Amino acid sequence: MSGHDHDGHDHDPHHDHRAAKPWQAVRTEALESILNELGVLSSSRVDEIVAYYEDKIGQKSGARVVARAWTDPAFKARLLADGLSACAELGLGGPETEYLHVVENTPTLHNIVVCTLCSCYPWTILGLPPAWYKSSAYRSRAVREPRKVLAEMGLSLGDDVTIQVWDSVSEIRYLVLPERPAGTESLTEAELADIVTRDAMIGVARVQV
Amino acid sequence: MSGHDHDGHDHDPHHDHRAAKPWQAVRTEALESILNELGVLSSSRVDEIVAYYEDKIGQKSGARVVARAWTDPAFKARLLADGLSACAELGLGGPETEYLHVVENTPTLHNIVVCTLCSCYPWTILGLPPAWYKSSAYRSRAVREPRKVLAEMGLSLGDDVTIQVWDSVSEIRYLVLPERPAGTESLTEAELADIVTRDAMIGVARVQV
Amino acid sequence: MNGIHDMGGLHGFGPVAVEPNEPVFHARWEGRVYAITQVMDTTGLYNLDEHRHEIELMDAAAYLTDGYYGRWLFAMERILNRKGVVRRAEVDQRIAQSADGEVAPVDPADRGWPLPDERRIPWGAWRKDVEVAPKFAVGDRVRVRNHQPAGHTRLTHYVRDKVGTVTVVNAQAWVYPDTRAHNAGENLQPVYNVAFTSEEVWGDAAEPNTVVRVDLSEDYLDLEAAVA
Amino acid sequence: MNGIHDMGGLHGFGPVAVEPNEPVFHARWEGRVYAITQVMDTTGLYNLDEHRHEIELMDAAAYLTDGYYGRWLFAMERILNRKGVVRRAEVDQRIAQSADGEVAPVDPADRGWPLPDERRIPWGAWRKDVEVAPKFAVGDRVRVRNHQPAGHTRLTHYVRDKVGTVTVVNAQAWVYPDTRAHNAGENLQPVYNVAFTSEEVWGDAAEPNTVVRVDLSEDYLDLEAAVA
Repeated sequence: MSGHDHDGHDHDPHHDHRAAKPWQAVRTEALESILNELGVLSSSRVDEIVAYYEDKIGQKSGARVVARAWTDPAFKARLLADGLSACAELGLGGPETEYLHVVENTPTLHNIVVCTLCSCYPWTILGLPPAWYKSSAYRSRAVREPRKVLAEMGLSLGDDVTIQVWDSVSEIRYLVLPERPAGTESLTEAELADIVTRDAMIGVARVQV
Repeated sequence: MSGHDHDGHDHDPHHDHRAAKPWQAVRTEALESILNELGVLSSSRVDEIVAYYEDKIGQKSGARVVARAWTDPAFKARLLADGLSACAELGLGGPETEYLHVVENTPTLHNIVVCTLCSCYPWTILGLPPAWYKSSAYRSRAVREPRKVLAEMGLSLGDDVTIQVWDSVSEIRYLVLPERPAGTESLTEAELADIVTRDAMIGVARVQV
Repeated sequence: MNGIHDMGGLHGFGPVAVEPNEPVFHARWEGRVYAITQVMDTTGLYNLDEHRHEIELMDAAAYLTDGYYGRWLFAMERILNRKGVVRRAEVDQRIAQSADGEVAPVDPADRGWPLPDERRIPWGAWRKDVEVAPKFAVGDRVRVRNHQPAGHTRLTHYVRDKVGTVTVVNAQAWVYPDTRAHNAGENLQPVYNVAFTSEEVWGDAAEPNTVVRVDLSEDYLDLEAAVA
Repeated sequence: MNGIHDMGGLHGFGPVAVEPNEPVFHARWEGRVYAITQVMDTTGLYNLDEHRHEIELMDAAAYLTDGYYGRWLFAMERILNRKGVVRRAEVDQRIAQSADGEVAPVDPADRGWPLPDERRIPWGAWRKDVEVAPKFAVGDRVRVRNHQPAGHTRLTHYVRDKVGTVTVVNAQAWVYPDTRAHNAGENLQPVYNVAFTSEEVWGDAAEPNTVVRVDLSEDYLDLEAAVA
């Protein structure tokens, strides 16, 4: 029945692991070729989208938003009031983000984002989510024991810090506005953007200088 | 990742299905041989237990209990009051049944037994459970939609019949005392025992003449 | 539906494994599946909730082992087959023919493509040209309905029957996933962010000083006590 | 623990498949695993709740695909390994040696067997020599605690926080599975059968005129309203 490993069991020693192409690859190739042939899509458009997400879109967009919010109080106010409109000022927007709430961390309030049902994520602003965000472990645990999960991921918060877990199961997407670290007063907006990480904008890390 | 089939997908066409002994068989043989060597068990005792459950124990024990209850009102009263003591009168008893509640079907009340957590079952009285009783489908559905499950299994009950689902997740085991069918007045206790089925004593069927 | 995809609060999946320097896609096929789905979003063939519900219908063990984009592929194949756009047997045949090096074109006739304009359905969830009037206000105490449909829902199981406080009213016209997934109506309505204490949701397993905030369609909620 | 084993109410597993003329065991190894476990029950090495909890710790996909007796085998191997009775490496070695036809005996020294009498633990759950005084009476309305331990429990998730009526008081001294599974005390207590309406448990998915009756340890329950 089972060829997957767990707990070190080599359940099926006769399973042939030699260079088999995964079924997903085999079926994807066939499906794409038929869709291309029928004109449902063009493979060159698929190429473009892959390249766009591999090379263009990523956490840097979110980092620009955060750095601007740190340096421009009026922008920050607009961002917290209507995330997507404010992002549009920076030329950001696109699929899987119909509405964006930006939630602000403070010394006493820490925000963290998850989607327990399927891994919803603000692609437009942060790129595609990392594997851990999509993992069963994160999806199951982040809502029940965020403090423990954060500690395991390297962010230990005292019990005096309230943790808010945003389970983004509807079409509203969330971006965490991390705290600006001390000692960054002299950095430019571009330099600030360089230190803002994806993990800080999901809420599983602080921004470090 | 996956060698199991679902929905007709042949996910891993390179998976070698040729006469591989399942990992369970391989590991069981090795484990038993070591346990036997260490004197934790003797394989001849294991042989005896297997034979006992394959040949001796089964639904016939439960059927004897039901037939006696149908023909002996005093026994029935004792059975409903203390199932295991009454069964002991017939020489029945053994592992996995520390306590037995017998629950009686009537024209307006139908009982059905499940264990949603692991498939607990009165082995002593009914033998080992059928695969369907242990299936994810039965365990998940019997508590939520017993009426639909029963109908699919061939027992359609009107909405005027109350269904009681016994989820036997503790150490109390349940045996359903089915209704004695009409037209069996002339049958002997032994003849009655012959028509009582395991499924009727789990509560997913009626006894048919 | 109640299923393995509704993972909030489950135990047993171990620590969160972080992969350093992770690529955007771990294999070529992952990127293709992602991008093909992006194109599908624009065809009008199916909507977001159909996509999600089809994933929920996967065999539970396959859901856990086939990978994130493997789930997407599974759903896409099933939907395209059901809608007669690309049939499963055609994919199987293409695979067999590719292995033999002799690929015959599929017959474009007699299939669910091209799709007439009037049958195209929108992918996304916000209908900007419609206004809705919210039933609940910030501060209202609401109880989540014990709503357990066999079909699609975005009501996470762990807040069912729990009481929380409305903290954000998203007063836009959002489609109701439970009906839209089955093409049974958009039922446009507000979506509320509701705050639940960890104790309310997780009982004796609650972490201290923790709040769970969940976005919930209006039809998932009943008023428990209006804001004073 | 919250896991796939706690299946009550899940969707997605399809119809109940009945196998006609089913054998008691479907393969030789199934019978061996069953019978070996029966012998283990008498050794004092581990108890029923340890056995069950070890199964719950399986990888969820493996739980669904390895089969009923495959789960038992998994649990037995893990427990025997942890208790130093038969080590995993020894089983692996025996498998390799059997394939080569040259089986070397294991060294009986330095292992958790034989087990001294004072370390033997009882398998079953009813302690007949102890009396307990029940807190609740037939007719009492009780609310199930929102109890979600990471470890073992026999509290099914679907009745947590629900209110039902005590219908049977099993006033014997039963071990409390949540602590016994971890060898953290037997905590002897009554077990109650509690009746819940289908509406209380399944909300809008409830079937008419249906009652769910669940056996629950006293520590799972709080009094909601005493019988008049």
